[in-house]
Amino acid sequence: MSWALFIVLAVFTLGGGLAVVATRNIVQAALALLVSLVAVAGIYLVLYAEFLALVQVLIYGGAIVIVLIFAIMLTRNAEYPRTSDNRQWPLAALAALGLLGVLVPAFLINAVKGTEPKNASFSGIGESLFTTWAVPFEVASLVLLVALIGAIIIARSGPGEN
Amino acid sequence: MPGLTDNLELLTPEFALAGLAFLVFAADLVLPESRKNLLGWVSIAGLIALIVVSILMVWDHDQSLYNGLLAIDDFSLWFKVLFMGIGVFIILSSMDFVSEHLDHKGEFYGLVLFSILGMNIMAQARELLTAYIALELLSFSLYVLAAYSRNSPKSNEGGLKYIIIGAFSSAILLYGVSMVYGVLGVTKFEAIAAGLAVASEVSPSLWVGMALILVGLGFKVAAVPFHMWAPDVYEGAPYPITAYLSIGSKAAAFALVLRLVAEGFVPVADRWEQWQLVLAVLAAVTMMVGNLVALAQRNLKRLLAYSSIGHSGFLLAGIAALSLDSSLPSNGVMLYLVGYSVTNFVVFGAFISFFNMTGKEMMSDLAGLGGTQPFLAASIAIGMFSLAGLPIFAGFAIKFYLFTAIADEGLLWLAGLAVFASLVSLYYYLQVIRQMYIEPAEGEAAYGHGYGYEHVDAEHGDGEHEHGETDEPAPRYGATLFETFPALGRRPSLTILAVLGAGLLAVFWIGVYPAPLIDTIEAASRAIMS
Amino acid sequence: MVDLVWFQLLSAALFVIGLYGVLARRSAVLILMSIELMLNAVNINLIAAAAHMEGTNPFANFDGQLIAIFIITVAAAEVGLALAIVLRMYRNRSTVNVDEINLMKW
Amino acid sequence: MQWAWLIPVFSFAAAPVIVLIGNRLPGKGALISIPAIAAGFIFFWIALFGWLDASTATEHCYTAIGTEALTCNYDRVWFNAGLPGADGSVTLTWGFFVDPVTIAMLGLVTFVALMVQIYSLGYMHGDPRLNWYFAVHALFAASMLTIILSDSFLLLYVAWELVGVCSYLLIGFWHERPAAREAAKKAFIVTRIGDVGLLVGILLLWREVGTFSMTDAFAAVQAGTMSEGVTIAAALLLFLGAMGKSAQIPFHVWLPDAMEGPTPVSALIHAATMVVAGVFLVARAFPLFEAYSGIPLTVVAIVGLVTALVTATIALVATDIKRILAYSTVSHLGLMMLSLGAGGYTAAIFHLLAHGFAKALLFLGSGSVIHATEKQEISELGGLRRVMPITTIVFAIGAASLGGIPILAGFWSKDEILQSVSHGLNPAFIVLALVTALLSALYMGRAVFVTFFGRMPRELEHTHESPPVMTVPLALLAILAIGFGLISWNWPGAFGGFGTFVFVHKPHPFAFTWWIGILSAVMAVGAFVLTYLIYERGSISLEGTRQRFAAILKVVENKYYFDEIYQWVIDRVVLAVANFVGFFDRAIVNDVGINGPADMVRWLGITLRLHVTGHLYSYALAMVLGMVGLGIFWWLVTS
Amino acid sequence: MSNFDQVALLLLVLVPLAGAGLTMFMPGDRPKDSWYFALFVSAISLVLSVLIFARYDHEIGGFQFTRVYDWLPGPMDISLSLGIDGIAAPLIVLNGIVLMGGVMISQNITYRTREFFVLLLALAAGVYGVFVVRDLFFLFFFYELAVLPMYLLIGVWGSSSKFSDFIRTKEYGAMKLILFLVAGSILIWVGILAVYAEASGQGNGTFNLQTLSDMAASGQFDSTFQTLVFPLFMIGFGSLAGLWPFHTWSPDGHVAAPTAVSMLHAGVLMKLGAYGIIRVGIFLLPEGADWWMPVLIALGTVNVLYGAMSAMSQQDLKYIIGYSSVSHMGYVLMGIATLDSIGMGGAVLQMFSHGIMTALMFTLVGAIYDRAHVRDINVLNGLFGRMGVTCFFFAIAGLCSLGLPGMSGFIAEFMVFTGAFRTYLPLAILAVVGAALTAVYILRLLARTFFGEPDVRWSGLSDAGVMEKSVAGAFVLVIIFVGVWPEPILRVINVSIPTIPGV
Repeated sequence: MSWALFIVLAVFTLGGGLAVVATRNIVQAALALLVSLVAVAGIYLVLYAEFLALVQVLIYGGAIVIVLIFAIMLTRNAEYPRTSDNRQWPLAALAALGLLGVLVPAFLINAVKGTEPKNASFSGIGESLFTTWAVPFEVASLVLLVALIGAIIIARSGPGEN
Repeated sequence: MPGLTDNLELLTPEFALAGLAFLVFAADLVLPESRKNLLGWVSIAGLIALIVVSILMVWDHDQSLYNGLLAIDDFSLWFKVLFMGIGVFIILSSMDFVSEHLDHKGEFYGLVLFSILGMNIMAQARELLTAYIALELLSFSLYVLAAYSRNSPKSNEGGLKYIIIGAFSSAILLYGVSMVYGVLGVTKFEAIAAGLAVASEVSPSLWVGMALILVGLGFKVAAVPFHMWAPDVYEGAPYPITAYLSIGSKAAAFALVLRLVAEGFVPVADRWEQWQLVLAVLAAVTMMVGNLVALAQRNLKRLLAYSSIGHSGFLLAGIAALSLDSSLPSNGVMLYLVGYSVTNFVVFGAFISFFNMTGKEMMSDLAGLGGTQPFLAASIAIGMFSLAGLPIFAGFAIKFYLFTAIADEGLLWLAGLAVFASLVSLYYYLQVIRQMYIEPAEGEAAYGHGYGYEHVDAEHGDGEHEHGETDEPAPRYGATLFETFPALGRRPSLTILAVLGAGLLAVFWIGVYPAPLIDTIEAASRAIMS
Repeated sequence: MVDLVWFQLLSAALFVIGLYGVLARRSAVLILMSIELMLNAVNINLIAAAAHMEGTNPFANFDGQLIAIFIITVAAAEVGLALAIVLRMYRNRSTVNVDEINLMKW
Repeated sequence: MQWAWLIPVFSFAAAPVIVLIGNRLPGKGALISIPAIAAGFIFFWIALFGWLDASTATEHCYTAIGTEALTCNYDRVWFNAGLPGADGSVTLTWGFFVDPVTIAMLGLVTFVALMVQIYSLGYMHGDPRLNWYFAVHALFAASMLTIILSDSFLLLYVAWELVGVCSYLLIGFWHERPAAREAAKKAFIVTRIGDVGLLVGILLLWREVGTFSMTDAFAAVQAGTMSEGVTIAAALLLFLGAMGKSAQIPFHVWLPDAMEGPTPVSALIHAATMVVAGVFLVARAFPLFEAYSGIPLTVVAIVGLVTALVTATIALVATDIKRILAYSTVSHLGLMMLSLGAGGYTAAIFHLLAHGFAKALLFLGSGSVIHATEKQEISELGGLRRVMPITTIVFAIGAASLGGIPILAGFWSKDEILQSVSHGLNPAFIVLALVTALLSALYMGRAVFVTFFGRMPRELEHTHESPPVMTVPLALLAILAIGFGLISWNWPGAFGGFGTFVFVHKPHPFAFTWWIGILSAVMAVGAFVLTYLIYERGSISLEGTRQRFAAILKVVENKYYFDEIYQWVIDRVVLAVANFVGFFDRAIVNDVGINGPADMVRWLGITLRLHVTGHLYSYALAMVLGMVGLGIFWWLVTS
Repeated sequence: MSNFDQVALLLLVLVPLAGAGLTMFMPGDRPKDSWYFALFVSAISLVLSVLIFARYDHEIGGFQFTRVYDWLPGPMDISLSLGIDGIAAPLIVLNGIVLMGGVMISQNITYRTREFFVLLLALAAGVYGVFVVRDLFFLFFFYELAVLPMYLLIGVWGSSSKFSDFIRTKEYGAMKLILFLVAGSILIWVGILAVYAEASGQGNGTFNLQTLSDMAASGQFDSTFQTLVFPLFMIGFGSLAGLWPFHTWSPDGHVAAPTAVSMLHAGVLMKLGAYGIIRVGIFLLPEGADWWMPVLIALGTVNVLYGAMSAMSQQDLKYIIGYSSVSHMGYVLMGIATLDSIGMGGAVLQMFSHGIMTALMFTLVGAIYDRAHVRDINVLNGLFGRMGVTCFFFAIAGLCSLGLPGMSGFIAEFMVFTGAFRTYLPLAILAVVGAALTAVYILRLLARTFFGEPDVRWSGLSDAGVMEKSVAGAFVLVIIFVGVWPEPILRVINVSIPTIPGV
């Protein structure tokens, strides 16, 4: 059962991804991204990481993709919705395949086999988030703050701009 | 079960720093445009106070909080002091610039403070994710600051390139982390070391993962071939931020690398033996490319960018030489960071002041500065000599120490290459000095009438006798520049003078008698080379 | 049951796809999307590993998921900031095509 | 006698004083240099008598190894090369001999120098750089005396170089004249070539012996501790130096040009004293030359003979009075060498002295002529006997003495040489030697008759005799030129003849070989008569002979093209090489070897910088490539 | 040990250094003041150096005035350890004399006078430092310190020249000089690092020359290591000593440099190289030295002949002297390479003698150039009539350089020959020939430039000023004194020669 599920999700994930990097229409690309992200959330579920799946859908599917689409709207100009790849895309493909050629064997050799996925309790996550991982948590909040301030400073139209 | 509040007092400096930043942001809202410099002074005062506080509080501690996510030890203390000191200098040297060239003055200082907080935590982090988040805090501030002068296309471009390549590299770094985690199940440095020690038949994804982590950090320290963003971002960023990039973020990244390698890799002696080579090669390529390409630069910011790439190469060589049985390499790296930073304070301080006066940043614009601004010119010259590694300046002492450490570790070839690279660097540093003091050759036209051969009579073409006749003090270029920019007549502002004065003192002090400094460094590196 | 390695391969593939996008696309926005793909690959990897972790270390299990949470957070922030810069870029240069953005080179 | 070292010291002291304050003194320094050399002359007598009543019993005195002559030797430390006492270190000394040769030479040098300096008062009168002139004169005298006295090869070399410089300075005294300038340079460089040989020889000896002392060297030769090869090599190298100084072929070219210097200088340096230093050196190092069946001696003899013959022929056709004398000097130096080569040690020294006086006389005489007429070309001179009687007489005496007219000093000395040649070498030598003698009589006669007899050109009508300050020295020298030969005789009871004073191995009394004596006397007289008939009476015309031997004459008149050959070598070889090296240094070593790599590095930088394209995605691409590479690398090293 | 001896060497280094520092605060608008001050400083340092030389006890020998100041303890073990032996003693006097002369004749520097003397004094301090320290780090430190100011000294106060077929700008000269010397010092640096690594491999890493040379003496450095590392020092220091083919920086540097700088450059700086070969190369790597000496002496001979030949082909006074320096440094290298007690002594004496002689020559060339503004020997002529004293002194310098007895040059070269004759006969003979070649170009120079009927163009020339005269006079006195009675210097040198390993 989970094999089938896994394959379906994987197909959607990768298909979405490929669409993002292949399509010539940027809006479609955004939608493809959404598909792929949701599929990834599914993968999390297969791995019993329900909380993560939730976060994934909310933040990615909710926030990020929306922001991206807004950005697309705001920066719409002559070439949109049609976009294209740059001059070096064949090289890029080669490099990407090369990396794949390194990663795949790296994962395959002495791979760990036959382990059951175990699920992690919400409470456990929450607890360690506020004990062991307190510092990263606090810092992450600062990161968000900085991003916020920065975004305002940079994007806000200053004096003398329409 | 360690709680959120255990030993919380040990983090006082960090909380205080965050508080300081918030204070600045808050005060920014109420202060009028004209008084924003006050914020700068506030942050400086706060930083100095924090330096004192943290020295008093956590001197000679050796603890590790939150299951070893954070280290409160002399190493982190040493770097924290260094970072906050850097912060003081950066803010000092940027005050004029900010009030003249930037809007959103208040946030500027706040962001700088946040970035310093990020650096502090990077120096303390003993776990990959913590390190990563701290790194992102630093990076985000820098992304914003790099794009800070909003209406300059260059600044935008720099910012864009920086953030996209930055995000890309952090994705790579994280993938590396995930691969390591996938094999070892841990992300703490010591735990990694322990895991490596026992791991025999493991998936090679572990090695690849480490390589990817190295890539992520290599981007941060601008190691070749992950360096290409540096020149553009340096050139695009506002001048003080350029300085900050080449001093602060580099130092922070190396603090992280030092701890990671020293606690995570070095203890596994037999593995480390093998990996040294990788780092050594990376270092060799970096120092050569950085210095060679710098030869061809005409824009001062780009020049310094490439030169800082070259220096990263030297530092990486020091990293590659780390070993259990001697603390020389880690001392060398830290000493080098200090010497490099103070030298750059001087150089950038002078350049920023020059920019404030003329708004120019090409090497050729410096021509004749020796006549119009003797002190600035002298500072730049000293800085250049120091960067080139010539004696009685910091550059010589630190290079000698670091290279000795490298050679002592058996990497003589790398040390030799480093020495050669610093010869190459000498050429372009001298080009700057030449621009300021020596009038560029005018070619044929400049040659006067002679007999057997013609003898050059360009103005002060010949120190022997010409000057008796031409009593025009400043070289011609200086003169024209002088007419165009009357600001050149003014004395550099007090803040700049403070930076230069302190920097020069430090440069000479480290160059002549670094022993006390090295004692503190010794203590710091003992903390990580346990 | 699906072995860890398959998830890892999946993540590798996704990572490489995103990476290709970064290298090959012209629009800065698309490049950001591709980076998001890469980050997702990271997360898949982490969570899969966390789920399949042998119980050597009591916290090992969750760490992966926690890390993933942080990554998602930071990714969100990153996109926001990056898009701000892109917008500023567009306002000044009225383009977001990275191959027209080379004022500074060499 | 232990004060003999003062003889040079007087003049050494005089030189700097004259340079510094000479100009402010009445005599422009002459008042210092002349007394100095005079004091030297006095001390010469002291040394002589001191030596006469010395014996092997007296301290510092012993019978010299090699020459078997009574020698007194004093020295003190100069400096230590290497830590004293440590092995391989050398202690260098100032030291001097007093032995017959030294004494004889001392006499010659001090006396002639004295005469010449007095004469210079008149000749150089009113020259702006007079103090410089006298200073260098003093320095020269001092150095020359040091050569004579020195007991170590090193000290000899030191003085040897100093006289060379003095000669350089004095030849170039009138440096405004390009000719003088070039002559000075030529003299110095040509002699310098010889000096290289000398120095190498000296160091070679040192390498064998371990000290620079001549005595030790001779002792080593005698004891046979020095290998044959080294001995011969050293001797020949020393002889190279001697050839340079004594202007033996092929180094003779500098001496005639040296006549560009003031005439008194020619008299003192290039006739009487310095040029004989070579002969003196060979005599001094005689034990070296004669060791191992004296192969070097043969070389000496041949070189001497060739020189004598060749230059005599040139002298016969030369037209400048001073050059005639110069060539004759060279030819006589050749004779001295010849006699040394023949083992005629005594004869050589004896002729050296006789020739010294006579030639000094002749030069000073010619100087008096030049001073009066300011002409040197004998074709422009003539009939001077009417206006300059004294000069005429003394010049004639000198010429006769040198030409070998009996009773005069030159006759006896030349006779001794011929004897030793006939004893020591095979017949060919004696024949050629006689020819040389004949030739010298011929050119001397020519010089005398053309210059002082015959009809006088009109512009010379109102020339006057030179002042006494010039003529008195001439007279004194003339007396010696006449009477000096007498000391070669055996004066029963008083003096055993020169041969018992200066000798090698064993003293030998005065001897006279009748056939040689008569033959040479006849030849000399005949030669003078012949020249009288040609140039005074004109009763014999040379045109026929000129026509017949035109080709040969041309060669001879061009001095056998020696100068041309040298010029060619210098221009085409030395300078060419030098210029090539200069070019090589700038073009190859510097521009290619040094600038090349530097430019390459810069070029590398300029090309490498192109990899930063400014395009974001290519930065990313580079990162990926680096990432892949690093991943593989890391994976591979981890095994 | 009196108190003076305790601090003598420290003072010797600090006086010029502090002088340089203080000169910075001289009023920039009153050049003369800076000059007076520099004069004062250099006078003090001269007195100090002479005092130290006089107080050096040649009966005892060895290192004297020793003093150690800790600088960096621990694994690095760097200490500022001072002390001079008989080899260094004459050289500090040389530096004192040349510096004094250089400052005296620099009174006509009016452009940025203050900075000029700051750099000049810094340079001198570096040179003193190299001679008096006994620690590799500080030796290198001062070595670089001595090289560094040359760039600005030449670049700012130098002069460019255009010759018939090529151009030498001062920028080129300066840049080439410094890059060259620093390139040389790279090799030295690597060598130093190698030695340190080797020593710390033996369990005591240190930069102390004494310790290291003791280790070398006790054979703790294996011979292959020595053989591999010695060339680094030989070429590195050699290139500063003008070792062929690494010599071209020197003549070009001279042509570009102002007079005082040329004096220090040829007079003192080039000696650092030779000194370094002895002090570092031979003391630390005796076996390597032994292995490489044939090469060094061959190169030295090439220096002698090649330098003389190129000097013969030059037209520019400074080029001629520059190449003659190359040629004369050849004798120094030969003397060192003989590893012979006399030859080595000769080498050291030649350093001293050549230093004075070449400084004298540059003084006079400077005097001529200041007045005629030309240095081409085909253009200058008959100067004797106009500048009698100058030419007289120049003639003496020339005679000294062609090895005329009675002058310092003769004694030194003679000792070198002696040493070489004992060890490398054929090369020694070539060297003697080289001495003869010297005569050729020197006499050519004298004849072309000074003798002959003066051109009307030179009628206006005045003779050297009182400063130049007195400097030149002093130099001449030294030359002749040493030539006539070398013992006072030689006995100091001799006492330390046997301590050189291999001699």
